[in-house]
Amino acid sequence: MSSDHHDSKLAHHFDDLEQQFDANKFGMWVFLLTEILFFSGLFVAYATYRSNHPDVFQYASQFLDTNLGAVNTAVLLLSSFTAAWAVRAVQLGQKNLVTTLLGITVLCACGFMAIKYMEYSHKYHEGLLWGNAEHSIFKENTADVASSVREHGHHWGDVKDLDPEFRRQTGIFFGIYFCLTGLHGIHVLLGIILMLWLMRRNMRGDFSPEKYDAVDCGALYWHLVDLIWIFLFPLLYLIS
Amino acid sequence: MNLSFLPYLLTATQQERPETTLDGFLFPVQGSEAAAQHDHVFMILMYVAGFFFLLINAATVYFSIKYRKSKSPEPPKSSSHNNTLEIVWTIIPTVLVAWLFYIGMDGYVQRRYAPEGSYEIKVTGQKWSWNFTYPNGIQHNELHAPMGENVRLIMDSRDVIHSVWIPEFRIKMDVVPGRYTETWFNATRAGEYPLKCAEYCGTEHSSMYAKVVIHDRPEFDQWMLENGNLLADLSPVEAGEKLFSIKSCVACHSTNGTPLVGPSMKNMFGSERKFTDGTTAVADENYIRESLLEPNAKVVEGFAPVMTTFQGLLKAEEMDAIIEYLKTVQ
Amino acid sequence: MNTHASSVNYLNHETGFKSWFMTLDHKRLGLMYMWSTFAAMLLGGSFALLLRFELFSPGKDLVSKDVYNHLFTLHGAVMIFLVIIPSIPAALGNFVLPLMLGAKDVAFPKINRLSYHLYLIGAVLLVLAILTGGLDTGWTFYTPYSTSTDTSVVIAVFGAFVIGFSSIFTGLNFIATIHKMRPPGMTWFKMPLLCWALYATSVIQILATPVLGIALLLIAAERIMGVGIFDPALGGDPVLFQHLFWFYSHPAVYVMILPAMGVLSELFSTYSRKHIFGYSFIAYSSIAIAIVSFIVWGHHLYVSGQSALVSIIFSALTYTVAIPSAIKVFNWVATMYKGSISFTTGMVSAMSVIWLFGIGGLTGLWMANLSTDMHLHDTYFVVSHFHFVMVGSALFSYLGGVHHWWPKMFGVMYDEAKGRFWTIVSFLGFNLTFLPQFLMGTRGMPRRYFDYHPQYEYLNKISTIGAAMIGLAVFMIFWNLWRSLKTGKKASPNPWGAATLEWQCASPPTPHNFDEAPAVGDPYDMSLIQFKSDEEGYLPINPCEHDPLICKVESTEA
Amino acid sequence: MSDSHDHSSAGHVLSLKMLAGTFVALLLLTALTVATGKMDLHGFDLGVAMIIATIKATIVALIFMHLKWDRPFNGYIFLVAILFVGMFLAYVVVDTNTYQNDIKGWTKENISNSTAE
Repeated sequence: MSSDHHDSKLAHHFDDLEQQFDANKFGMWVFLLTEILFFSGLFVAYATYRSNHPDVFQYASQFLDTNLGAVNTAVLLLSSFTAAWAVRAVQLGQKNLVTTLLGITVLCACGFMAIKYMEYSHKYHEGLLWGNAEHSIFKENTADVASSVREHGHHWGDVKDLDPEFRRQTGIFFGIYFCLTGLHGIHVLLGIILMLWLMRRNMRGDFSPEKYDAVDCGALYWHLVDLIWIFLFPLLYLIS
Repeated sequence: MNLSFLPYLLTATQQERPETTLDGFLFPVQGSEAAAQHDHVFMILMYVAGFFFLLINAATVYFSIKYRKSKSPEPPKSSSHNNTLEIVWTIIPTVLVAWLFYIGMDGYVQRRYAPEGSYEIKVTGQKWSWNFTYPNGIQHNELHAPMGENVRLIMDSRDVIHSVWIPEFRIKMDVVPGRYTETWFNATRAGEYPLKCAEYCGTEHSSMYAKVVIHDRPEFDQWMLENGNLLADLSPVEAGEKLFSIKSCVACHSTNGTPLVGPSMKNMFGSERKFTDGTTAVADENYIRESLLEPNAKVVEGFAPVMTTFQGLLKAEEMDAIIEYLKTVQ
Repeated sequence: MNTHASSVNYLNHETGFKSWFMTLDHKRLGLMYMWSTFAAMLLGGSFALLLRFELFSPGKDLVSKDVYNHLFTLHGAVMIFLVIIPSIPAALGNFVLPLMLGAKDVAFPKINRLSYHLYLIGAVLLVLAILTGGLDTGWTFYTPYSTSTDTSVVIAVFGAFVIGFSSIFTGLNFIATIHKMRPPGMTWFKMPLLCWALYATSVIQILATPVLGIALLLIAAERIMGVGIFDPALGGDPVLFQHLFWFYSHPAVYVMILPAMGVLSELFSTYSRKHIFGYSFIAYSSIAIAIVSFIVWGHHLYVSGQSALVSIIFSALTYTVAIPSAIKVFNWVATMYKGSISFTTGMVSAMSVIWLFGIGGLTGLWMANLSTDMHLHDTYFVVSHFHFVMVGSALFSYLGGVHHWWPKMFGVMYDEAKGRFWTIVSFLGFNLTFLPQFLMGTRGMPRRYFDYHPQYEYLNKISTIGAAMIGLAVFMIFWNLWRSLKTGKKASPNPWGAATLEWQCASPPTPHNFDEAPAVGDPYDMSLIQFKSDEEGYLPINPCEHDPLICKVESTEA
Repeated sequence: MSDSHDHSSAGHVLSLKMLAGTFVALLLLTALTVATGKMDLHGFDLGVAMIIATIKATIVALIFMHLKWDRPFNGYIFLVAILFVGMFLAYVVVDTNTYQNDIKGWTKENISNSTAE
């Protein structure tokens, strides 16, 4: 990169800051598009199984905790709010406020993951897993279900008399549930890293009201993670 | 070509593999009604594509000679666009492809689903053999069908995706585990044809074939009668030998000591078998039964766990007959 | 802008491994991509030769059945993921695109470097998969075979996943570059057609590749955890995987062919010394192909259990792709009309592609047709069809493009006679290899067969001899290029007389490409560029001398 | 240099009131979707849930993600993504629904029976 350039905020191949800001933001939107398409494969899988087995999805959804899902939605919305506020703050040059707001976003994200962890571990102990998992209570053949879950799992009684095909499809529901929320969870983890990086750069004084593309783009990513959850929540937790 | 040293040929000789017979330059003989339809569409495409191919390449060659640099050093002024021309060569292909799509679809609609009242044969694919179940419950590894009748194949797979292709009939359909797929034909010629697996399915993909035999109706009924009652008509050893062949065991297990995909059956009964997990056992009736039902529970040392179960494909008496036969392979 | 400016250029201004490996310069990254694709091409090509020698006669000649299955899988995976997809977009595109736009670099140089590093990581993972058990699923990874075989599928899948992201980032970069980095005065319709083609390609890369990513991740999830979405034993649906896979992989075919079409537009115009015919139709047809490519994937599933209704819809849509493709070909041929054609290696490659794409494209009519596909699906007919498109058209255009821009990349001229000769040999060898395969297909030989009946033997023998010819010719083409680096004559800034902007900078370019902003005009108006001498190449002429009328008009306006 | 002469969103600052209002609206919509999710809406459950989710998503995209004040092209990119996902979804769902009988027929004969024995 050219060190002799007069303005260190401007990369050598751009003409001015506006072109640079525009290009960065444009690139971010294109990246968000690829993220949406990335999730689309799982949404397609969800849609095909749900449209072919609506009864299974309705049945399986009752094993998910709607309250925890709703709390997580609220937590994620709060983090989105603080992320959007952080953009406003950086535009106004309120450096310390930016750090605080990004910090709250990270805390919310960690809270989201903590609740997610509670949900996952509960499912694991109850054997609410895809059909091939060792602990699953949705194995096609009831005789294959591990004795520990048969004896201690709370939901075993509800599912043990289901039709074998229904059991298999319930297992598929949980496969899709774990893939969708798992992939989303990975994005939340990446978001936490991103926000921490932005905090560090902010404290170092990298951002100013003239140049804050990184915060803006980081917030865009975070909003997309929120957007996907906005759809995941009713699709998985709210099937009545 | 002398290839007798190759193990694959041992399978081939044991099962006399029929091969496509050509009719002219392009195609196998037309063995079904669908074949004539396919060839008709194929040739229309050939004329259309051939015309455009020659047109484009003739123009390219002609221009490259006429306007080569030594002949045409300074390009004469010429137009770089012509909307009329562009519209013409947009519309002509559009009309043509619409027509080509239509004739293709027309044939497809007829060939995709069997007419009502077809003779139904159930096809099961598994690594790497075919099994055909006839309406009266007879199972065989050859596809026998009456000529001039609609025959519907209802197919599924026991492991991975396979594909039924009978080149003479110009039909192909994937055989997918966990569901039924179907195809059908109406054979117009008696004779023997190959059925090939067209979807890649592993090591023996290229030897996964079956013999298709088309008879006239009386001959077909006769064949049914002869093969319908193996266990009743033959001694257990003879019936076992026949079953060993028609259940495609021979595709993977020789009876002369040569190891194929699986170990040879020669001197197998009563011998001590060493398994991949280090254990050993003496091959008795129960061992053979287990190997048929749960083939990968004990895998003989030096072989891969690739055999698929015969659960549901063999009746208890049939298994007994095969065991009786294997006792004699010494 | 003169020849002695080339004393300091992007090749020699910094030296050492790190100056290349960690470079942010699009030209250096383009070159590294090019060398990588050449290396991968030799690897994938040797797999192909092994396959062809194995098929020289029926039965076992060289390798066992299992090794054969590994070889065709790896041939496909290496050639597609490591050679063709990055060939024109990443290698030529990186080098040429910013130059064509008169820009100093792509929009995001760091992402560009990341993209190359991801490509390398993916390549390493693929090699690792070969070393740790190989891969025998076919490059298509069809379930449930890919989830049940005991080869190194997980590592290979991660390799392809990482390479997919490399491809996404390249596409993202090019789209942003074309949108935001065009110089003042260059409107969309004053862009060279290669830029249009790369734009359309990038659109496909960013929209389709993520879906491959998720499909591959789900395969890994099936294998590691047994999730079962595609596993019929658990109630899953293997055809769903095919939908996900082909939603990417059919558009990916156009990632291979679209940029090749862009290169061809440049070649035909430059070497005919004539304005490209029907500029806007070629430009729009690129975009049309990109969009339509997304709604035709189902033609890979005609016989896989897809419903008849959906098959019919897909067949109709597939046929529409023929229209923009035909428009392009007609316009290229029309460009030659009344031109002044020189038979450089680039032009010979381009003319070969008219023949090869003619065959590859037109045989697509059989594959799109519901009636004929039922017989031809998964046979050697298909094998031959897609080799004509992906190798005959895409790779021949790539090599033509490499010859075309070689003087710009390295500032040297390659040996024209040798380049032309070996290109013709590879063209003949290609036809010898793949024409017989159409016959094998119609006569009844399925693809991915280790063994075949002796009746197909003579066709297979011709095919193998042709393959050996291609192997030799490609090797000699590389050798000729390599040799020119040491012995080639010095190249002028504009040896071919092209009017696109990259020929206005030095050969090889300086690190920042242009010392002064290049003059933007019609990229195909060659009337004001005339041949001066071998040393100086083509130079712009004073428009007043050329046509006094223009000057009169201008002076009165002033 | 750039696509049009519209202004980029650089420098557009959202008022805190608007951000907070958006946040509250999103929370209310979440409460609404939970409430309707617990009701029986006779087959319209999915539709209602999706409409509420789409409203929420639109609010996030327009306000939090600045699309309302941004260059329109960035919004088009977003719409293109939705369009392609929709197309992908439509084709696959139509196809799998159409061939579902082949799967259900097989399952009926092979799964429900064999384990019922």
